Amino acid sequence: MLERLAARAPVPVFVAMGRDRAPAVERLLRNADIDVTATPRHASILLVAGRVRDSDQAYLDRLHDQLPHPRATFWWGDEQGDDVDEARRAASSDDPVVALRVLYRNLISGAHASETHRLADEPPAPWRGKGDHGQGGEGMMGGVPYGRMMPMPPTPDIRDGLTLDVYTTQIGPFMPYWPAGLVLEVTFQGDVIQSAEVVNPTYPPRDVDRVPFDHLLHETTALAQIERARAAHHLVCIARLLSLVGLPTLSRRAQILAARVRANETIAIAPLRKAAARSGLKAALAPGLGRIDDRLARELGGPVQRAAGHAIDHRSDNPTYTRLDFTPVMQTQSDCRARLAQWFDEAEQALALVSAAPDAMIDHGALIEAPWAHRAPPIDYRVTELLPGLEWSEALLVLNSFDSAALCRMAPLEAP
Amino acid sequence: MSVVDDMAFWIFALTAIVSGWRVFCTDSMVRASFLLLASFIAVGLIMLLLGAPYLGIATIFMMGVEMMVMALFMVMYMMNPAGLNPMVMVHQHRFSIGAGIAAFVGLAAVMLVTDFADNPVASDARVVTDLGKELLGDSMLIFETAGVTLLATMVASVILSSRSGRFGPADEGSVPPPLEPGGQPAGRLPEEGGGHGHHHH
Amino acid sequence: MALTGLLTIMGTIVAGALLLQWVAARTRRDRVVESQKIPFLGGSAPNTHAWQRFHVRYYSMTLLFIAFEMEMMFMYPWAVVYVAEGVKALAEMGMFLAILTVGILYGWREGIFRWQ
Amino acid sequence: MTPIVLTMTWVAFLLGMAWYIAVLDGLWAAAREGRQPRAPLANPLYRCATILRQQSNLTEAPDLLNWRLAPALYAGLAGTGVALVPFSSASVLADLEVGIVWWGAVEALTVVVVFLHGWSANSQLGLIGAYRYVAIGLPVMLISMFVLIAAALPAESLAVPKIIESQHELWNVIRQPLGLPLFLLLGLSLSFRGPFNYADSADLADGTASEISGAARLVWEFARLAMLVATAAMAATVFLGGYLGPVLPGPLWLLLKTAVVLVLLVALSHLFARISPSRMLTLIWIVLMPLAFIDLVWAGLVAL
Repeated sequence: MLERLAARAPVPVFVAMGRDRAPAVERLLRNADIDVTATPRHASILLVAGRVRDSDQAYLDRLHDQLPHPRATFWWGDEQGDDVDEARRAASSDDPVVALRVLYRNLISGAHASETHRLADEPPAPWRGKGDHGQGGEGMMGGVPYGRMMPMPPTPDIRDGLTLDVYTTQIGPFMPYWPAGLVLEVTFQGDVIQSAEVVNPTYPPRDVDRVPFDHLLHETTALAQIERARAAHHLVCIARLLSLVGLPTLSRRAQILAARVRANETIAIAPLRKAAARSGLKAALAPGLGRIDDRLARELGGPVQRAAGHAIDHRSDNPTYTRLDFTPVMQTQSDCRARLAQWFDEAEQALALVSAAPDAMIDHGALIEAPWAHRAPPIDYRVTELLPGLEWSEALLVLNSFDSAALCRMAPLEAP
Repeated sequence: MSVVDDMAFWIFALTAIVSGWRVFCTDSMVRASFLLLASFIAVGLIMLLLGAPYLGIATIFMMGVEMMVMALFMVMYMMNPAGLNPMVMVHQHRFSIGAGIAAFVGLAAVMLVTDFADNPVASDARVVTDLGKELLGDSMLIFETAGVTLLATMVASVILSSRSGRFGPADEGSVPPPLEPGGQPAGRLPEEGGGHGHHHH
Repeated sequence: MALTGLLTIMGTIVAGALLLQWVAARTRRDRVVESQKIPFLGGSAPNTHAWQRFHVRYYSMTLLFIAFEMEMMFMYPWAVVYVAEGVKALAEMGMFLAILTVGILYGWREGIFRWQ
Repeated sequence: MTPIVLTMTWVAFLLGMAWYIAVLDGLWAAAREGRQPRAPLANPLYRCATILRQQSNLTEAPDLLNWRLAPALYAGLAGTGVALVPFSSASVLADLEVGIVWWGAVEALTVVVVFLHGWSANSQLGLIGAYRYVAIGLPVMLISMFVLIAAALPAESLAVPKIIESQHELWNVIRQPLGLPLFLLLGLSLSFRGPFNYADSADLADGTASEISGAARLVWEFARLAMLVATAAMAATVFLGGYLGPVLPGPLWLLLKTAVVLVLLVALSHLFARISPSRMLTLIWIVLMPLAFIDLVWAGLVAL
């Protein structure tokens, strides 16, 4: 009875985002048959989307073990899974929803055995039998009670023992709303981040909205295609932020709009923008939150730069665009709010360009502004300088107010 | 009905005493706070049995928030707040055992010896109304004094505890005292904290 | 009696909820292995236990709150006799709200409603 | 016998209404996203079965007793809250002379159990959720105290049945128009939904619930819904006249009014963004608290 009911539920899936798969996974988020969970504790299937660095394998195994039984892993991508049976993998071009449903049903009925743990079944440090009660600790703060040390104040406290502790831990690479692949060592005091260090860099962004821009390098491309890709890219960024502030339905609406833009449908962004404004999105992004200095904005380029008030856009120099009276839109404040407004403005402008010149073509090799923080000399500014002093929810808002290319450049590939 | 009432009384009384005792046996600050809360809830329920519904439930209400805040502060100030390493929560064992027994015997004796007034309140007595009348009648002055006192409490607690303020951080320029007279300042200086203060008071 | 009602429904629901958890634990007997117990941090493992001397950033607010709450407890009996006492009670309310407003404004000015 | 019968009725009411909220949530999401709802009536049951099929999780050295007790106590508190609400003038489970004070106690103890739930897992994300919830849960309580005291003024009593009786001529929602909206915000906070989801929010990977699975999680999610139902029933009673109404029998009126209030609560929880905890704290003290003052003064002037 319970099995039969459970088998018909949306499949609870936790997504471990590897390389290259972000837009495809967003398709899953829109599907009512899939329930993308916020934590592996609520999932039955661990979906590994795309390629995972070798050095991230241990993280992936830990994540796997955190799923409650019955559990299974599903690989979605081309690079892995030669040793994996058919039931647990899908090629990157396939839609895995049906396969996930079948796997889940079999998992529930017992036809597919629940996977056993991958990491060793032993505590992080041996502790049994030590200490007064065999709990592994000594004195007030010493030892490894139950296998782990206790958090300690940052500096030895010789006075009154009232110094508050800090809590240091690595976070990532598969944290929700966290740049895929990024592992930071974060030091908290309470819920405020004191410091952060990059342990593993983010995966380089690689998404479908890049295709027309790559195309443009060697072939004449329709302006409509370029601008649609821009709108879709920005809508996906907006969707992430909407979901983070507790508006999941609006977020899915933005996702659906992005998908429809990519499918060459005509859409209007204004209703979404109005709904977002009415829901108090502005209040959720405090003025000044995530403000970056001018130098960083310039170095990152793209929409981040224009949100800082610099009207620099390669499209201004392109004859196809100048014929359409193109002028770059920009904001002035350079904070989270400004970057969000910039995404909305640019997406709306892109669609306006499409409807103004549906047939315009752009010569190949033309220098056209990409929708993200584009290629530029390496920068020495780190995401780790952005986070200290921020409360956790604010820190995530700041992270998600940048596109993934900008984040990738701020958390460089070579760990510092 | 009266048998049921008696049983309820004994159960609540036992709960109050046992959870009150357990407060001193647990290693976890959070558990200690909420065991104390459990004790107070049992006392509040006894007050309910005694026909003092407002006082009983107000006790539960107030103790709920107060123990919550106490737990926050206990965790902020105590090492090993969850008691992962066992520790002894009581000091001066012999003296406290003696004091505890003496207090218990004394209070029990008072209870047994005193000749309590024997005029039960009618079950339909409007005790809350009477309380309100009292507060706006003879006890008005007390009520008002309490109000102003509580305002003073609010202001004082903010002055003492708040780091931020209109004149900038409260610990700006402060130096921890030395461990010996005339020595160097000991411990952490506030400037080291990356702008996040600690409050010793 | 009211107490019976409260205790009956509290007891029923709590017992039902605990029973459900107990039965579920009895029927699914997979052991929780050590690697499964690691707290979720996006795949990473913590260095230490999470229980710490937690810096509560709003602690001044809680002190103001307690005093405020204490003051509120006088208002319940006041509400019952409000209509009967008329203008006297109204004046009392004015006094009461004035005190609370001063308390809030003071706290606001000192910035205690922000994360410190 | 009556307490038992009434208890069973209320438990059935809570279960039914929890299912109703889950259905409303599904329909709302589908409508906003412009797609067909997925098995709207049965989906909540499927999800319950899924959760129940999962193994119960543990963490390293959790406070296991409190971890298992917190969801149960949370649901129980919702039960005692709803017990104050009369079905009709003759049938009320807990006919407390000081009903609205007990409701305040329910709010206070809710903050305690939610904190315990986040604390017990010994995990950083849950801890942040727990502490954050206390910051918001405590001051919101004051607002509900104000609006309930305002509702008690015309009734000259703290008992919920008396408050209903005082609304024979005019419902409190008209007499004291600020009361209901403020009380609905409290409902969102007690069950941490939408703009008031400070305990189990997305940025914390579901916060205090981030480490639980299996039956404990099912109880926890049910308790959240039950608390929302309790607030809705209380709102329907204190501001919308409860069982009062023409033609239809009293209990049916209560059911209808609760269902309508729940629609409002579900809409509110989807319509507004969550602001950062420190801004919400300021908003509560600086904006919502004065509104509650105005509500009390308004009610006082009307009642004289």
